[in-house]
Amino acid sequence: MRISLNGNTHEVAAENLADALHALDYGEAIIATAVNGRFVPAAQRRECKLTDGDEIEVVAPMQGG
Amino acid sequence: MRISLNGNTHEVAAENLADALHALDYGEAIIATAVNGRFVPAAQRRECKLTDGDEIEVVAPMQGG
Amino acid sequence: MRISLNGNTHEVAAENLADALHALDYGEAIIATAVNGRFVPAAQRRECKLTDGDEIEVVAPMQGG
Amino acid sequence: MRISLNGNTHEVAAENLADALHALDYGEAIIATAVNGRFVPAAQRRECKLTDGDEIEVVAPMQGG
Amino acid sequence: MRLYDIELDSRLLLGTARYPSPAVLADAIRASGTQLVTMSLRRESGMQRDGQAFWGMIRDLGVRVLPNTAGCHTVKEAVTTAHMAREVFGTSWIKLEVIGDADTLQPDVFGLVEAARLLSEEGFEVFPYTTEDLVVAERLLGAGCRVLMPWGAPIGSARGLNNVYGLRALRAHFPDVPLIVDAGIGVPSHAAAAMELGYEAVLLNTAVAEAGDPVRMAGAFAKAVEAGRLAYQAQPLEPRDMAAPSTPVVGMASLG
Amino acid sequence: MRLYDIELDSRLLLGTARYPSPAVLADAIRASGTQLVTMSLRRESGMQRDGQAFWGMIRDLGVRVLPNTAGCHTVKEAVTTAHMAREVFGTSWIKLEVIGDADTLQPDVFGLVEAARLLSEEGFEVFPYTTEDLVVAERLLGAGCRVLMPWGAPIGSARGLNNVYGLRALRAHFPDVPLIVDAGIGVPSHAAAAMELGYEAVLLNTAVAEAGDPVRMAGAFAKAVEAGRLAYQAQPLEPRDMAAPSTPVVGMASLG
Amino acid sequence: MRLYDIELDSRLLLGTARYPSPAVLADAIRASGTQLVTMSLRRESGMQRDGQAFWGMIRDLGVRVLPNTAGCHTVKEAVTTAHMAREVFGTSWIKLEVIGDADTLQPDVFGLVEAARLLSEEGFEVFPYTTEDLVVAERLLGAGCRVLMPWGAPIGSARGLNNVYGLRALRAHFPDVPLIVDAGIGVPSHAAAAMELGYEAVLLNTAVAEAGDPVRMAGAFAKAVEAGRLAYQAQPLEPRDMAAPSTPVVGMASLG
Amino acid sequence: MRLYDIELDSRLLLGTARYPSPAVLADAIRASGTQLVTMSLRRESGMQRDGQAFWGMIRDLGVRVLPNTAGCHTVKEAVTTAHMAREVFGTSWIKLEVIGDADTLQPDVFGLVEAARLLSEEGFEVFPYTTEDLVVAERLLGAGCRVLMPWGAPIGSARGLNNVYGLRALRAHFPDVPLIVDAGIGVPSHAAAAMELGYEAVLLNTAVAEAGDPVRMAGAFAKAVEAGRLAYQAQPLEPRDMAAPSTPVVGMASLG
Repeated sequence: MRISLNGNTHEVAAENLADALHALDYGEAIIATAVNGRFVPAAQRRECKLTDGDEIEVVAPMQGG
Repeated sequence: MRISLNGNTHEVAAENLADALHALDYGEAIIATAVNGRFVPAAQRRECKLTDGDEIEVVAPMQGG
Repeated sequence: MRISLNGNTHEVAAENLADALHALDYGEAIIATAVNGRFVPAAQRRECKLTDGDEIEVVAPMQGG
Repeated sequence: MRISLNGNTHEVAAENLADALHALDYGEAIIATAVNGRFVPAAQRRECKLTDGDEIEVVAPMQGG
Repeated sequence: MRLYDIELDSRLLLGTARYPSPAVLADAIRASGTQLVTMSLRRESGMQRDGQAFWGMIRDLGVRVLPNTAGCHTVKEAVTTAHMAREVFGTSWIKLEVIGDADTLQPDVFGLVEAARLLSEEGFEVFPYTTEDLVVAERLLGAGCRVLMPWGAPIGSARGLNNVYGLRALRAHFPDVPLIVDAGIGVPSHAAAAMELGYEAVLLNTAVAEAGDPVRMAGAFAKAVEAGRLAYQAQPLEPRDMAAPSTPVVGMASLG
Repeated sequence: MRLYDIELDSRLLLGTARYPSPAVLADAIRASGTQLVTMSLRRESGMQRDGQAFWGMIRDLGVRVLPNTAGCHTVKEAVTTAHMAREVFGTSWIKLEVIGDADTLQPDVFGLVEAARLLSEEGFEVFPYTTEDLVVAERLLGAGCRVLMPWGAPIGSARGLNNVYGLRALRAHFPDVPLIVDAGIGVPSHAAAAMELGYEAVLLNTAVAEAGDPVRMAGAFAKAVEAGRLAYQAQPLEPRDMAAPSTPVVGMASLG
Repeated sequence: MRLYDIELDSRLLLGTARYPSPAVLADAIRASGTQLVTMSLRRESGMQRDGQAFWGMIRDLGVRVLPNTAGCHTVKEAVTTAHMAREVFGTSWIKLEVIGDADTLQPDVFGLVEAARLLSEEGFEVFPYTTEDLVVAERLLGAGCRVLMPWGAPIGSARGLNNVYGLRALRAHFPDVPLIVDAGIGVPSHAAAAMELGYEAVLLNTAVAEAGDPVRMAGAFAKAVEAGRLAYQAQPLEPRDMAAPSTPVVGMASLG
Repeated sequence: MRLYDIELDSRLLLGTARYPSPAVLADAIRASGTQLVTMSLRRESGMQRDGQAFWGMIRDLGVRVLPNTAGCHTVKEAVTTAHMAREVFGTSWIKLEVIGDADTLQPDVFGLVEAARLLSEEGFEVFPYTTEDLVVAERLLGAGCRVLMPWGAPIGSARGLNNVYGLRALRAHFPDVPLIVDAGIGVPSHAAAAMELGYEAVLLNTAVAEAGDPVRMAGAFAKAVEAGRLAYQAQPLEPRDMAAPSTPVVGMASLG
């Protein structure tokens, strides 16, 4: 299955968001996620099934004004 | 029937707006009218039936910035 | 002899500035003096002879901006 | 005799300012003159004897703010 | 200057309120050279008919009229007033005011955009009294406006241009939209400054009407608006920090 | 406007330097309506005679000339230049500049007062280019000057009025002395603002000469100066903090 | 100062972007004495994890965090970003930016009010980045905001307070709402001036981060904000046109 | 900061007049952290001896004193007063005021330069209260002054810096001379702005003494002066016309 993560295309075997994040090395990182422009809380990442072409955003704290 | 015209109460016999304006001395004056907050075009004044308690506004050109 | 001190007229017996200041209660006060618009240093007050009509100014530290 | 006129050195035979100006082509031009930093009115140019090394300034109306 | 397909020569728009007398108003209008004056609608008594006389006087002056919705605080009031104005004045032009605050008489930009949309859809040609806010301006254009009238300062305050930076940004952002500074102008130098920013016109009232000599002041503003426009066209110097001699340095006599 | 017993209609004084061409200068002078232009004296070559041609052109325009002492840094230079100017231009009027700093081209007020006294004693009618300093102004009047020309900003800077407070104080202090803002004006709104302060006239050069279109800009300044003068006479409104409706509140229809 | 029931001693809010290095940022935060810093959310790579390190550093400084929605141009983007921020930062505070124009980075006041309402309803405590518009402010309060953050000037412009009049009117209109000037501050005197107007706090970033010496500049702003606050409390003199001697006139010696 | 070979830590100089009470003055001096206060000489009565008590109080505060010649309108008055001050206060420092106009209390720059020369020759260390005039400054330095104190605005007016351009030019022209803004400061942001221009110090009186709470205001000014100095050292951003995002644009999530 091909998904987009932060604008880059990845081929992943994972069926849900939690597994995909694991596969893509996020481990225990402090991040927030959205799929196709909708926020997915951490507690719901496992239930969040992925389908081909999904666009995932993974963000973390950064400099800001 | 009691109506209010420009904030003053009047007792009028007229059944429509056109007659009421005539009764209240507007004659051929260049004015615009509203009844109960809705604009009544000149051409519709005769069809505009009045009922007790109606609030009529009659305005004319005046100083403005 | 009549002198003026800070704009007020005084009748003094003193013949020099030092004696006049003493007579007018300045004692050991920290002051500076001028006679007829000219500065008279403290050390010269005794030599400074007074004549009738002299105008003495006696000043001290005060509020200033 | 060598004189300076407006900063340039000239060899002139003229003995007074009027003759020098004539020799240097000023003809009837509307000008004002100074010699060694002093104004020489037109009426006095002939009386104004030149000596070697004199510095002459010749000016005319020009753009100004 | 072209406003909604009407060509006007004069870039000074004048309000008709607060003059010492109708005669002074008429003279001030003439002295200003304006071709467009603002008017309002107010209650008319069948007996007194003040408005009839006033309207007759203005019509005789031969100027075009821009009716306003002054004093309206809601979309409904403003829209109803606009309809009444269209009938009475015989024009689809409307100076749209939706006032949001009684102290500053500033526009309610939310109500303004909504009323502008409603009126544009009904065929009005809307002159919105707005702020210098770029995003509001964008919405007004989207709502159908083809002229914008940002304030210089609160109505009647005579403070001039409170936010020159904002007005300049608005001009830069909408190079092709006619922009008119409306309200807050106090003296001719304010009007000239607005025109030097590249604004198409200036609308004012109190600065003329309440001057000691309104007629003379009308003439003063007429000249100032022309001066500012000409200067804009003539490409002024940029200010600089250092001095530069106007008189040439070369050729200076040595008189030291 | 009366300057040293000469009545002038135009309140705009114009410099003659830095124009793209003599023809543009001539057109700008005409467009400005000025009756008084400034000129300098510079070295003339017997062969080239640039000054002769230029002087002929200016004379043909029929304007009065105010010669300057631009570039002079000492009393001696300025006084000698004034004498030369009186002879060449046939006028006892002199715009007296004694420059004290090369960066800002600001007046040397010490040299200025001294030169003004010397020249006044010799019958000159001195127009001193000065600062807004009240005490200097007093000394210049004591030295015989009957006109004062404080700067708005450094020459050629186009910054306008750097110290409005100081210029206003000067006007208040000398209600009967003709005051002319000289130097620093960039755009017509600056000139109008100076006139609104009650100044008698404005003298400028670079703002016209180096505009993209000098002739148009000359016309712009002419109008701005008139506008500012009329406004001063017409007694403008004082600025206020609160808004005040121009359109009357009374008689507003109830449409809510 | 109380913001959404949290008491803060420092009235200086600081952004965390554009510093030469994390170490300089940390020192600047300490020097500023701030208790509240702004941060953003940006894409994180599973490999590089820049954000993890940065977040760890900020947490170690012991300051409260105000996440922003910088760069969001739509309500949807801003609301989604706010949700992500709440989870990551563990706070319901959100600095709400809905940008309406790319040149001035000014708020889209329409989107702002809508997003503020949605977020307030979901329990967020919203700090809206807004303009000085009173009517917009009223709507934001109606939408649930209990703090307002009007701009001083465009973000990063260092221009200070573009519209002092508007900011003063906002303060007068909402005497009980915490008001924070956010954006456009360039130097400490700007910050002090904002505080002298009675604003509760100042939020800045670029003026510190891009100064030649950010740590020193952070200390400078800390003092300026305190100075302005103290001055507001201490009731300053009103400016006046005339001078008044400070040193007493009475008792002056007669030495003439 | 080094003034005539004396090193001072505090860059705030404070006047001692117009306070509600001596106790408030003493507290304000302490709160300000000043190390240098101005005082005058006034007529002393042998009976009342007001000056003795006041002088004792000031001495107990351990601050250095800068006597002034306030109120003097002639060179003679100023010089005589300086001599009396040197004897009484035991210092050769003198704040030299030669007032030229009763309305603005502005310096008489002619008398000032003359008095400065006389006093410098007699060994005084002169702090001249002057204008922002560059040429006058040059003369004062030539007369022996090694510190200059230009006004910000008329004494007691609380207007701040009337001519920022002029003050900036003075700083640029004399990079190595200690410059102190004296007079006209109203609020701490004015003082910070003066320091941001690179001035060494600020001298004020009325803004503290006549504030509602002078002691708090003294503390406010202390911080503002430090803030402005630090900012000057830290090299602030230049203002710019366009906005620049503080939060990075790169890495923004795509949530549209």
